[in-house]
Amino acid sequence: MTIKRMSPEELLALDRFNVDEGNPHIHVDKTLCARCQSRPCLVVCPARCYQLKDAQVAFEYAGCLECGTCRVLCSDKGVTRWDYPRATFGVTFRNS
Amino acid sequence: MPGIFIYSEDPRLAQQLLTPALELKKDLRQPVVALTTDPEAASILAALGADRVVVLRSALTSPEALAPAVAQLLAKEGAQVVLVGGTLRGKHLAAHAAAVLKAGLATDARHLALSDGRLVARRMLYAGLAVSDEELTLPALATIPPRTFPVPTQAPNPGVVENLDVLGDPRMTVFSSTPVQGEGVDITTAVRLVAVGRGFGHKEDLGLARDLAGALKADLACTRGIAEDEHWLPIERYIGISGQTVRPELYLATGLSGQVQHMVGCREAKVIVAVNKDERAPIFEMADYGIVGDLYTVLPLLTAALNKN
Amino acid sequence: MPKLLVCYKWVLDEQDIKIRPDDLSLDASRAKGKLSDFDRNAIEEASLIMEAQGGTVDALTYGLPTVKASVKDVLSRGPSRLLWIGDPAADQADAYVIANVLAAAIRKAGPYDLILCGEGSSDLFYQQIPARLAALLELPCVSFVQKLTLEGPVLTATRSLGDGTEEVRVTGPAVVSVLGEINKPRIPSLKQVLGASKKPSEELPLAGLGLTEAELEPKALRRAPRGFLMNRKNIIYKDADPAANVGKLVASLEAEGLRG
Amino acid sequence: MSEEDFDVIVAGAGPAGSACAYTLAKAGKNVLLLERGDSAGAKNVSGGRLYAYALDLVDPDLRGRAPLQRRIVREQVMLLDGARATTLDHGDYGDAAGPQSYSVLRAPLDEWFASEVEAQGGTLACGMRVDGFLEENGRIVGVKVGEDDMRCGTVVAADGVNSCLGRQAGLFGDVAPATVGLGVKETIELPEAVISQRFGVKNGEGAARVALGCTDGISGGGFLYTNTDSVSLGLVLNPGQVARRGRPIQDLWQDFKLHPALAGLLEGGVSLEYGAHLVPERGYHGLPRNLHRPGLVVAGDAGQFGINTGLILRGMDLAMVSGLAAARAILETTGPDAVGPAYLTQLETLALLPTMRVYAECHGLFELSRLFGAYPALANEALATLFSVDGRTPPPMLTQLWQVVRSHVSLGQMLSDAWKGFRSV
Repeated sequence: MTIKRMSPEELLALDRFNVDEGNPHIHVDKTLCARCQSRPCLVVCPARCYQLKDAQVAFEYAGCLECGTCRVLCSDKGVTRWDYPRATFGVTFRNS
Repeated sequence: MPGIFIYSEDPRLAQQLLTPALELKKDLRQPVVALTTDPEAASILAALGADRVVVLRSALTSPEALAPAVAQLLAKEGAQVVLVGGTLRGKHLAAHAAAVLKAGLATDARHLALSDGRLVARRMLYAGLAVSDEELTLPALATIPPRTFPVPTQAPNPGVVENLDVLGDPRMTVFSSTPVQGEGVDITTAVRLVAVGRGFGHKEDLGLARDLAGALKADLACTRGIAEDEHWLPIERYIGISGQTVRPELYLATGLSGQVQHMVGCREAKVIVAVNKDERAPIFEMADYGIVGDLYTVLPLLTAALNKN
Repeated sequence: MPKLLVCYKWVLDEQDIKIRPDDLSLDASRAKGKLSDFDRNAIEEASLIMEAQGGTVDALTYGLPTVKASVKDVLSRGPSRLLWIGDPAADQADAYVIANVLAAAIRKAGPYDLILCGEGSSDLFYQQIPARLAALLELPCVSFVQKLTLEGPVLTATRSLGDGTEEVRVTGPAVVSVLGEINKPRIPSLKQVLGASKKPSEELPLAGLGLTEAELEPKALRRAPRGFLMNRKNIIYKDADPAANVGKLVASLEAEGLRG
Repeated sequence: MSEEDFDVIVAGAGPAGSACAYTLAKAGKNVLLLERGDSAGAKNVSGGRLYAYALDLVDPDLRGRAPLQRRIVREQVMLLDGARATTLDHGDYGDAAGPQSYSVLRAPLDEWFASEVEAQGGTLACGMRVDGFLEENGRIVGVKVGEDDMRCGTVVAADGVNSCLGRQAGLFGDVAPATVGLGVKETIELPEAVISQRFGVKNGEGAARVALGCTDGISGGGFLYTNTDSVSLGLVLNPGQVARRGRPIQDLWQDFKLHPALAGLLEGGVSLEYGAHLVPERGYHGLPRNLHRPGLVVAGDAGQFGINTGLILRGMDLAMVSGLAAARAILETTGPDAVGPAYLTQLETLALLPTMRVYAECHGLFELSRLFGAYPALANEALATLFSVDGRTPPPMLTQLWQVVRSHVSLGQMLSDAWKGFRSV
């Protein structure tokens, strides 16, 4: 065991999540995202919740670390709603 | 008279219990006594090596109703080791008997041995995350999951069969029972399995998994959620800590994340394959091969590819 | 109006337990406590009965002295009173000892019309306490219940037993063990959490339960557990083109002799 | 007007919320502390250093009971470039009677602090997200949590840097990209004795390290704090520049983590957790114009109280002081309308705003892009040149150095940076 390069998935697998299935806390408007040129979300999201699939921005809230960076940086305001997850859901940090 | 006692309401499981019982007999040098309610099962158990078979004759024959009478009998006979078939009914009976005998009980024991006059039973903790050996002072009980041991071969000298009239506990009335709508499939013997989980949005979508199973000549299995919450598949197909345990050559898991409670039931499969859209789903850590992708896209492609040629 | 009791266990959260890869021993040093999964269902079921029919729900637990930390969580889920027994030796207790302690506490605090338990605990999953309790208290036990109706003293239940279901009836008092599918446990609301702090909770000292030394001596000694690690190939295909992934997987299956 | 359920409701059980609720509860107020995580600290990530004066200011008894990791006795600065590193190490090897700071982990720290609030008679409710406010005649008179309404005299919004509540109350708009840093962090487990040995400290004592030149030229830096039996290792980066650079933040992060100069410190470590958080770092000029309205005050990260001088990052201490200021304002005034102005006065009295004014221009340093690339590289190359001996006749030392400098920056750039840097501090 030692320190090694880890994929985003491996990094997130270190954390505990209680996903609020069917109840996303972030809403993304795909039509606005389709028009967006800069797409900062693809690189700034530390959980890589935003990924390019078929030239479209695909969003998955399950591994969200609730930092808010996507909302703050979103250039075309495709992030139409950003809440904290409902109480008791989302990430739980034990050692940070 | 002290002895090694076995009981299961499931005749097949009762026969399997003889294997560890006969093994323990070598160390303990006590007779193996089988308890049953079924005279037919009794003669088979006697032929397979039980030194004595006691046929319990009672108007009420469910393990729950028999539990007090069995407990009394075990106490009277001075049973030293009691092995009970690990069905839910069997666990109910075993726990009741353990309380009456003031004895320890290892539920879901997967390995048994005697050491320094104690019964050592291996069982899982933390939903399968770990295993631990428990040392039980005698008298001790254990429940054994189905198919943990094989049925022993015929013994040279069949044991004796005797009858005993007992009183069943009448306090709980069973006024209706619905057996699982069996399809005649025993997935525990399946060589290949396609397992489905909550990644399937609708019952109709399971057709994708059925098609794939067809192409692989596999049977369909599922998670607890699909069987017990959605009732999309019968409970006999549910793999997991309180469901079936399987050891197929191929276990293809799709639309399930790989919770340890499920994986406990399939982790002895020879090859595990995962199809899941979430790259960080724990199933990929437990898989030999995997595809990261939407099952609705991947499954039809995979079925088609397998059907080609 | 029914007087209900629900037994629960405060366990280490298995998600926080790590396996040390060098010797497969378990590292629970960073693990927090939680209410055992199926006990949430038992508490919910008892609370639903009380909310529909009136009466009271006592919650009872036996554990390490730290079990006191569970009081707020449990009471916010509905029970009207909480009784806890703290014992520094509780982490060594087996089902024999746990059942003896709970039965003694029930004799002291009871009688109850109905005693509910979860099917088994998330940590040891003994699945023994309900039937043991019933035997010790000389009550009927209805195990593995997925549906429950209480009308006066008459309890009607659907049991789910793996090979089928059955509908049963007993006249209380009785012990019932519930399955996870019996209900969906609530997420306590603010008012429920605030209400919890006004509800009574008290420690039942172990010494006051009249248990003999023998009754507190475990029959089963747990040797140090070892983690179960899967060793798999972990060959994951994640090409952007699904067809490419499928092609590679089919080739792998072929290589394993698992095709056709 | 219906009866109040509580004198004060505090949203968020971080350092600001708990400092506020603790002070109020200790003074006999009926206070409700709400936390959206399963336990206090469950949603929180920070680099991990607490300046102890803030805890002492709230109550001098607290420090002895707090789950502090190690007292920081060594301050280190690393300048990184490629595989090179230059490390500056400062320590006071005397009896260190000066101001103290400690490494902390938020889950244990915040959970402990919230339990101290309960011990003072405050009410803590975890697993509660405040969804909105109750308003009457333009005045905030309580909060909505799920289906439940809860009334009170004053609401303290200590709900973190994203402050959904402050925005909902109309006090300020969303966080501007230029005012925050994006922090990512891993907590890496190592045996206590190993950490003490590698960092040359006794058990109970620890090191804090900042690193420059590890950000691919992006404004920001790395940090490392030694905890009792883990280290907190992370990066804080300007998110806008990350976006423009186009390299995923995880890649930048993993590059830093795997820098050869850190390998010996981390060898054998096990990653325990990965977290990310926004950090208010614009300082005084980043403060929202409005921090209160009748019935509501905003404290902690929600009020954007943060200082980043490049060498030190302050957030938790300012959060505690602002929470204390809010509590004192509530205690010394009657009627909710007076609380807000009294809060601002307390922020002055408790030296929070004056401190932030002193560092107000510090953020200018972050506009010196060469600070994050060229200058760390220059320092490393200069030292490498001075230390390298190959047996040939070297050019005069000053000539050598001048060549190194000129290869990284022009004289004009240096003068301009020096002037900007001077103005910033």
